[in-house]
Amino acid sequence: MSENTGILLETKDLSKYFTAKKGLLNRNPSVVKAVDHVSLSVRKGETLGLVGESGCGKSTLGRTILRLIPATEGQVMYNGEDILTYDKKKMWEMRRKLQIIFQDPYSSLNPRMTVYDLISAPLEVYKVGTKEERREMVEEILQEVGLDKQYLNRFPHEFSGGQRQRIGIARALILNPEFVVCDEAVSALDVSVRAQVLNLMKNMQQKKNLTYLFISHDLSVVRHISDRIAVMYLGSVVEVAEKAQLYSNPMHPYTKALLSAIPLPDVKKKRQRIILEGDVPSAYNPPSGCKFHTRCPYATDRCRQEAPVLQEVEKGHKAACHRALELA
Amino acid sequence: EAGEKVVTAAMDQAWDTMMPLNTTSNYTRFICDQIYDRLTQTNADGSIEGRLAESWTVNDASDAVTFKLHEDAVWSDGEPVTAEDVVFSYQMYSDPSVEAKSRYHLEYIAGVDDSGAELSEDSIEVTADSDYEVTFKLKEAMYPDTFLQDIDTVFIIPKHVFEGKTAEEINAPDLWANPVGSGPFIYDSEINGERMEFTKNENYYLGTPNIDRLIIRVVPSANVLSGLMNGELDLIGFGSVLTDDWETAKSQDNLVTESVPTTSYTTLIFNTQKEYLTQEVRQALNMAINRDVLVNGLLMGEGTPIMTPIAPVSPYYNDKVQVQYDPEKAKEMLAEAGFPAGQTLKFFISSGSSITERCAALIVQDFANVGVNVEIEQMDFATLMSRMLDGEHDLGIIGSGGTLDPSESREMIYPESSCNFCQLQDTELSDLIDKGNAELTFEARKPYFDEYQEKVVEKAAMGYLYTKNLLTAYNKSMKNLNVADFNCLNWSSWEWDKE
Amino acid sequence: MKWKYILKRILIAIPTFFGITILAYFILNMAPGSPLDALLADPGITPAELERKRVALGLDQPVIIQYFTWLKQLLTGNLGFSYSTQRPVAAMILERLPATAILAASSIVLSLIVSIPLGIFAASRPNSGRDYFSGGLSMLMMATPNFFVGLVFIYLFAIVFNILPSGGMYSSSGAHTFGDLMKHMILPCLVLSFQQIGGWVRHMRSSMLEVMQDDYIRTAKSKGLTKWKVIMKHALKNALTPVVTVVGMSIPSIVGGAVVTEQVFGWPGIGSLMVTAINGRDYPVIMGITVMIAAAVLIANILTDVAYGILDPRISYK
Amino acid sequence: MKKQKNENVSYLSEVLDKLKEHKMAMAGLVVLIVEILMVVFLPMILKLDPYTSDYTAFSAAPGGAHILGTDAIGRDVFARLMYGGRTSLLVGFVSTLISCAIGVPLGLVAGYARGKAEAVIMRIADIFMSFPSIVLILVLVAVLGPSVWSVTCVIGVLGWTQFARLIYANVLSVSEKEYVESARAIGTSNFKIVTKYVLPNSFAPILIAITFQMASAILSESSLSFLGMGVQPPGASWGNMLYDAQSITVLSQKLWIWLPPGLALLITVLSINFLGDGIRDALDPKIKL
Amino acid sequence: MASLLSVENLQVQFQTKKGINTAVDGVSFSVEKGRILGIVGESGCGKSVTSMSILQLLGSNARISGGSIKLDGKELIGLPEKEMCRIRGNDIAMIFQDPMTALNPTLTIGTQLMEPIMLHQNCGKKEAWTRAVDVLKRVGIAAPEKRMKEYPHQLSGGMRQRVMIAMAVSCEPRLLIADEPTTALDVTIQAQILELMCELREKMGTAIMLITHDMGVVAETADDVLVLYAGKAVEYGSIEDIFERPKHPYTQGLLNSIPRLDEDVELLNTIEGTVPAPDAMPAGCRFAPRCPYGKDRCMKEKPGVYHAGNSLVSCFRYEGEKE
Ligand SMILES: Nc1ncnc2c1ncn2[C@@H]1O[C@H](COP(=O)(O)OP(=O)(O)OP(=O)(O)O)[C@@H](O)[C@H]1O
Ligand SMILES: Nc1ncnc2c1ncn2[C@@H]1O[C@H](COP(=O)(O)OP(=O)(O)OP(=O)(O)O)[C@@H](O)[C@H]1O
Ligand SMILES: [Mg+2]
Ligand SMILES: [Mg+2]
Repeated sequence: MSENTGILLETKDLSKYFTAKKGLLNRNPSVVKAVDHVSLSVRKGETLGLVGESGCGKSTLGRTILRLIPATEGQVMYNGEDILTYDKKKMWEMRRKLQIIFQDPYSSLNPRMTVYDLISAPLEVYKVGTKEERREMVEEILQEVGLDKQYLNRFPHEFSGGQRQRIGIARALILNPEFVVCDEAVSALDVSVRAQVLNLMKNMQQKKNLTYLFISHDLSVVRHISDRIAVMYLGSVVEVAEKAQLYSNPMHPYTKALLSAIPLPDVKKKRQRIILEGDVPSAYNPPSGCKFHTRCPYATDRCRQEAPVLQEVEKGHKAACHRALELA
Repeated sequence: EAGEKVVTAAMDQAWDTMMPLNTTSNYTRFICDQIYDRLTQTNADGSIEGRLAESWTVNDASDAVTFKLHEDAVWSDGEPVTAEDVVFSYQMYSDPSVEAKSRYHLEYIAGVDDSGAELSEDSIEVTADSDYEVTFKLKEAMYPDTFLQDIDTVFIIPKHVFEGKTAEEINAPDLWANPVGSGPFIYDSEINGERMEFTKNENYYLGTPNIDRLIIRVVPSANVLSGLMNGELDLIGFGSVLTDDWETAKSQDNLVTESVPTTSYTTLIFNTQKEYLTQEVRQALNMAINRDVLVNGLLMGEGTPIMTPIAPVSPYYNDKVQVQYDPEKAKEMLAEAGFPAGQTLKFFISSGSSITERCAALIVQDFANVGVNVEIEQMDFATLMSRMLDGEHDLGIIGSGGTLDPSESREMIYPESSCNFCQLQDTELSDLIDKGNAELTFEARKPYFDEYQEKVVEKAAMGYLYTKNLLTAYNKSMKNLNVADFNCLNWSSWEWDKE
Repeated sequence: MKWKYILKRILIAIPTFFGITILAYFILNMAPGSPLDALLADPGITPAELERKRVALGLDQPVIIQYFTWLKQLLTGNLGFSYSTQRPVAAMILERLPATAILAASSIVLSLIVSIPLGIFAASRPNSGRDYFSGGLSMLMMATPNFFVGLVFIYLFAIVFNILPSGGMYSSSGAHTFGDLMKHMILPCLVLSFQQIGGWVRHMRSSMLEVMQDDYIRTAKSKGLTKWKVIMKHALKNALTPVVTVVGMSIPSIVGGAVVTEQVFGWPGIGSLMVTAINGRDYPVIMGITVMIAAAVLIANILTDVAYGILDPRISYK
Repeated sequence: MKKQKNENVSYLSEVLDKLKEHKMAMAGLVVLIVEILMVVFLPMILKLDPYTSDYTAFSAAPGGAHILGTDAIGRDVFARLMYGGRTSLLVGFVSTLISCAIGVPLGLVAGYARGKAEAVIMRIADIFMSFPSIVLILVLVAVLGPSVWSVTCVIGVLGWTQFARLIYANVLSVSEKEYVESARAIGTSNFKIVTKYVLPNSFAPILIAITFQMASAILSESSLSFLGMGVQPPGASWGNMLYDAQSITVLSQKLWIWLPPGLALLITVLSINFLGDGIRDALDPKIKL
Repeated sequence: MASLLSVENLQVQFQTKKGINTAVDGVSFSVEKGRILGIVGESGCGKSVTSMSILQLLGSNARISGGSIKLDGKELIGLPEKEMCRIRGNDIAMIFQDPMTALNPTLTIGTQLMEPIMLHQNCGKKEAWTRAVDVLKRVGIAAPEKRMKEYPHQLSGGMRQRVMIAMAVSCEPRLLIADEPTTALDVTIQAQILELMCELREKMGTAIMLITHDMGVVAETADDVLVLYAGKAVEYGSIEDIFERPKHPYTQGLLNSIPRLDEDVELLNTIEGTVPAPDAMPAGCRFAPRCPYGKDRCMKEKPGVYHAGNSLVSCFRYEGEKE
């Protein structure tokens, strides 16, 4: 394996299928291809944004990468090694480097644990330091995420959403991980608080040299925080590009529609919107060929039959569309 | 059908079957007694009277009895009842392939084994002398009353209905479901577990019943008095008013109450095989029981303390046997006998009867007074018997219906018996009974039984406690009831009347 | 879709059913008494006779063999013969079944008729007088033992007021009319319903309160429906779904309650047969009843699921 | 910021605070505590004797030497009431404990481990639940022989299903929660996840179930006594004291024999139920402070 | 000319165990015929309470403790329940945030849709059916007859929200209150729904009260905007005024803290602190603890409402002409 320049994590044809067992009578179980042959790479120190509509498989991808759920097939290369092949022990050690920040600041913290317990739990799992040292570390990180240490003995329900999210961040970062999946980490927050948390995350990234996989359905937030952005639709990545490229020159019709659908907090700029017809198809019963063809204004017969692959359209800009070049 | 005379009799438990001899339940026997007939019936005073048999003679050797049947007896389908029916009934009952749990009632008849089963096909020696005469040959000369009392629950069934049926068909309940009988009443309908209804047999040879319809209902004993009080029930057919309710029953204007002394007795069982329950210890414990308190406390005085299984109503009662109660002496005797201090006695009682529970509680207290610890263990009846037969107990309480014939108690005191709960290994007591039974007249028998009663007290294999009166009540409108005989499975229901 | 679903439920119920028979059979055989012990009640019975019976009843075989013999019979639709009456167990049960069925069914109906409106009534104004009234009432009903209520009712209604019979199924005089039966059933039915009413009122109330918090209730209100219309048309059906489950799960305890109630009122149903059979160690009858109750409960469970499906269209869809 | 005042408010103490405001629940708790104190200490202090008959006073009305009168064979009703309370409360407590001890681990395993364990455990629970428990109890008590302990054990053992199901359902939903996943993400062991994350968060509803199970166990014991399978004589329980009220005479004229145990039973079960209600309300997140 | 709906000094209180909490305190605004009023504010600022109090759908622990709500000059507060029922769904209709839960899962779409029609239009089942099908068509649902017989769970989220809208407009209400109608939806679906609402307004002339926390949504659809903070109206003005010339420090902060699609910033502007809890409201201006311009006076005194340009602002910085 060659050390690809600066690539920290790479998924190769990673898939995760959920089978809903239908029981005794129904022999052929229905399958949701929540993540379908996704190949992505994340460079060290960058933030890869992952956007897409609800149910397109963003969270599943994040969890599969971290081995919180088993992958169906594919590889997750971390520093050139496939962590999906690690045994239990090795994976346990690996987890120190891989962390996740969850969406819901209300359900991601155990309501029966104090702030101190919550933040020090990872330290205890990995038996880091003495009791005093741990306390020091907790107090330090608490300060870093902007919480007062007087809160150490309180319970999560005594905090506001933004504060809770700070606790979640502290918990994820206390082991000094290298790679952090942020699964809709700011979606549940109020606008005014969201900005605080986003700033905090950016600061921490710089300070600790973190690599983020930033999952969100909010394109403006993703744009703000990411270096590169991947767009998902029904389990597949349809477009990956540098931030600037993607926003100024989207290649995939879905990305185009998505971008134009975002309401802007600006009264002067009136844009021509592309309004997609219909709903996102059911994941249990995805369309043949290009999964987007049912809503795509440019769909051709080829799109209906043949699934496009993600390929480089211009430098550093990949798209999965038969007509990408043609429409650009 | 207005103006019908309907009588409702209550029983506190349900009958189990409609096959007359395949039961051990007296409730079933009452049912059968309405539908079928038996040769004789026994009254409360010990006298035996004919039913289907108009009369009977015992031969001089006292080993054969000849019955003369009522010639106007007819089956409910119109066929006459003849000696052939009697012979057929006994032959059928003695056939071991026919289910008959109470077959042992045939045991005295020649040609059957001890369990009452025939030795070979129709070997039972019951023969028809004529259309209306039938002779029973007995195994040996015996006191005829014993035999007559024993067969008084053997019901005669119609030969023309059962003849030619296989044992399998006979064992199935279908054949018995719509019975053809010769009894005072004719089966009408049944709600299983709740009631059976009968209509009168117009042709009953002892006289057409006075009432038109007889209903036997199963009523939990706690509800019997309620039913009597509000007129749903006319009489208690079998069972008793709860002791607790006796005063209330007596004070009801619409009820007649009678407290009838009976042969039934309750006894404390000692496990004679336990080394610490020696004869002296048993005597001492027997003496520690305050039977007067038992009778007054449990039975509200409606009973009699006893020391033997033979109740004062029995002609064999030995009035020289005194009720003993002397805790001081008992204490001394215990000390003398070296009863181990700290030995706790296991006392088995059956569940489901508050009288038994209270009785046990009082006995525990009596024993505690003489320094003996007792621990009660309660179980259902089937378990109780099985565990006592295995000898797991120290003490136990058993009740028995008793009979006028004193040999009834023999079943509990001889080694091979299936009811030898006191685990007796010697035959001293049963030998006395056997000797008495071998005599052919009352006068000759009596001395043996007198001695038996004295020996019972001395041996103290059991501590007989009390006989309890039958507390019965019936509606004032009922006439011609002889409730005293009810306890002998004997209603004479065709004589009943209702105003 | 629906039939497939029901079929599936039935298939799932089958192993449960056999589990119940195994459990029952082996527990029974652990009992120290044997069916023969009941015969000992008659002092005349001889050991030879006992031995003959033992062989005749197959009690000399090991328990496992006995179980499979029994199971084989069961699969041919034969529940065996009662040890004590020699009658086919199926016939005995069938004879008693209507009495228990009508009692249990009317008790369920009564409980529903009382508890659903009472629950709604209480929930319609939480923490008001009416809420405390129905809450207190249901608590009281739950806190009194069945048998005791039965005794008190008999005393009050059969003796003090003398308006209802103290027990049994029919009066002595006259034909066995339906009205007569109803009259005899009032007390047992009432007593049997006590526990259910108590529990169900509370379930209905909390389920109703929960549903009233749901968004679609607000939608219904915003359409201009009046409060009672909202309750009856929108809330009730949704509130009933969890209650249906509770009702379904109460079946075993209703049957259990029937054992006691039947004892108290001399009601000739399965319950009193069961007690007689347990006391007489009449295994085939006990097993027969167990099997029957288990089947009834499993069927009731399936019916519950179906009712659930009817009330909640989301279920049948899946 | 949000709550400057109370420093160490734990979830539990918040629940307790809410519970304290529930008047009926508090009344229930107080009654229960008083009751427990009474049945534990009064017999010792007053040297009560529930077994000895007073031969001079069978079924005596209250007054004189016997404040609550005597029963049919002259035993002091008050003494039996106290001893009976010990039995009834003991049966309630211990059997519930047994149910919990069996049901909670099984439910936990079924809910967390899923797979085969889940199938087996839940099927067995189904089997137990499709069985009228009173019938099972009757047979089992016949097997074990009736005694306080066998009654307690049987009621306890048969009560496991509802705890198992409750825990199971809760564990299923708690396991879906992000904080469980978050624990897994930091490498926490399964055992620790179950004991520190899943169990504490699934346990609340168990508290409610405990109270209701306790009430129903006390009632079950009394029904068993009615069927003659309860506590051994001469031992007393409220159930077997009530059993004496079977005759209409006692029912209508000897109130002192059945009214005290009847009331005691009623009040106890009511108190427990009210307490359960209070706990339910206190735990209900919808009912906010 | 009187506005269609005018709310004045609305005050709503909740009775909680911790005491009385004033969730909405002195909010005034009006909605003109055929216009869209956007109400924005962060979670918990009283948007839903305000809208629910107009229809008086608040729970039993809530009380409208002051102010007036007039529909066409007719006072709604204190109206008997019966008359309120006649207004709900007929004159004023409402759409809720989550179409998953706002439809009754146990009733068919048809039943739920026909309900308000039969109730307010005095027509029979048959007619209600045809009308319901019509409305469904109007909101862009294909095969409406088939959908009428289906249950909510058989529809996708976007379709459900269309059904909600159909239900709301079925009686051609004069005012439509939409409480976060697109928050639960995906952006592409959100675009569809917003488009639909604008279309309906055009066709039917319905006035709309659009409640949202998404500044983008308001900017694209509303004519006027009311900004709420912690139960108080902080700024009220036309869409241009609010977005081009925000006056209140909160509005300014809010607009600045949103990441933008058109410009890159390293760090976002933030409003420090958090929204105060209902039981710990500051004594003076409720925004004072977070306000960059906060003064002692702000902490102690409640600001009034002042004209500033064409907008109304509640901040001492604009204390010129008192309203
Ligand atoms: N445990 C599971 N079992 C079955 N299906 C699942 C499971 N988890 C997710 N799915 C399905 O996989 C698909 C992708 O889900 P996922 O949660 O990854 O989407 P998402 O992009 O994160 O959506 P959202 O924005 O709503 O969080 C969905 O269709 C979902 O229904
Ligand atoms: N039923 C209630 N009981 C007590 N307080 C309530 C109740 N409903 C709302 N509140 C309070 O009223 C305030 C305003 O709530 P409201 O629901 O109007 O907020 P919102 O602006 O709609 O927020 P969101 O964006 O989260 O919907 C909140 O602080 C809340 O605490
Ligand atoms: Mg997600
Ligand atoms: Mg809201």
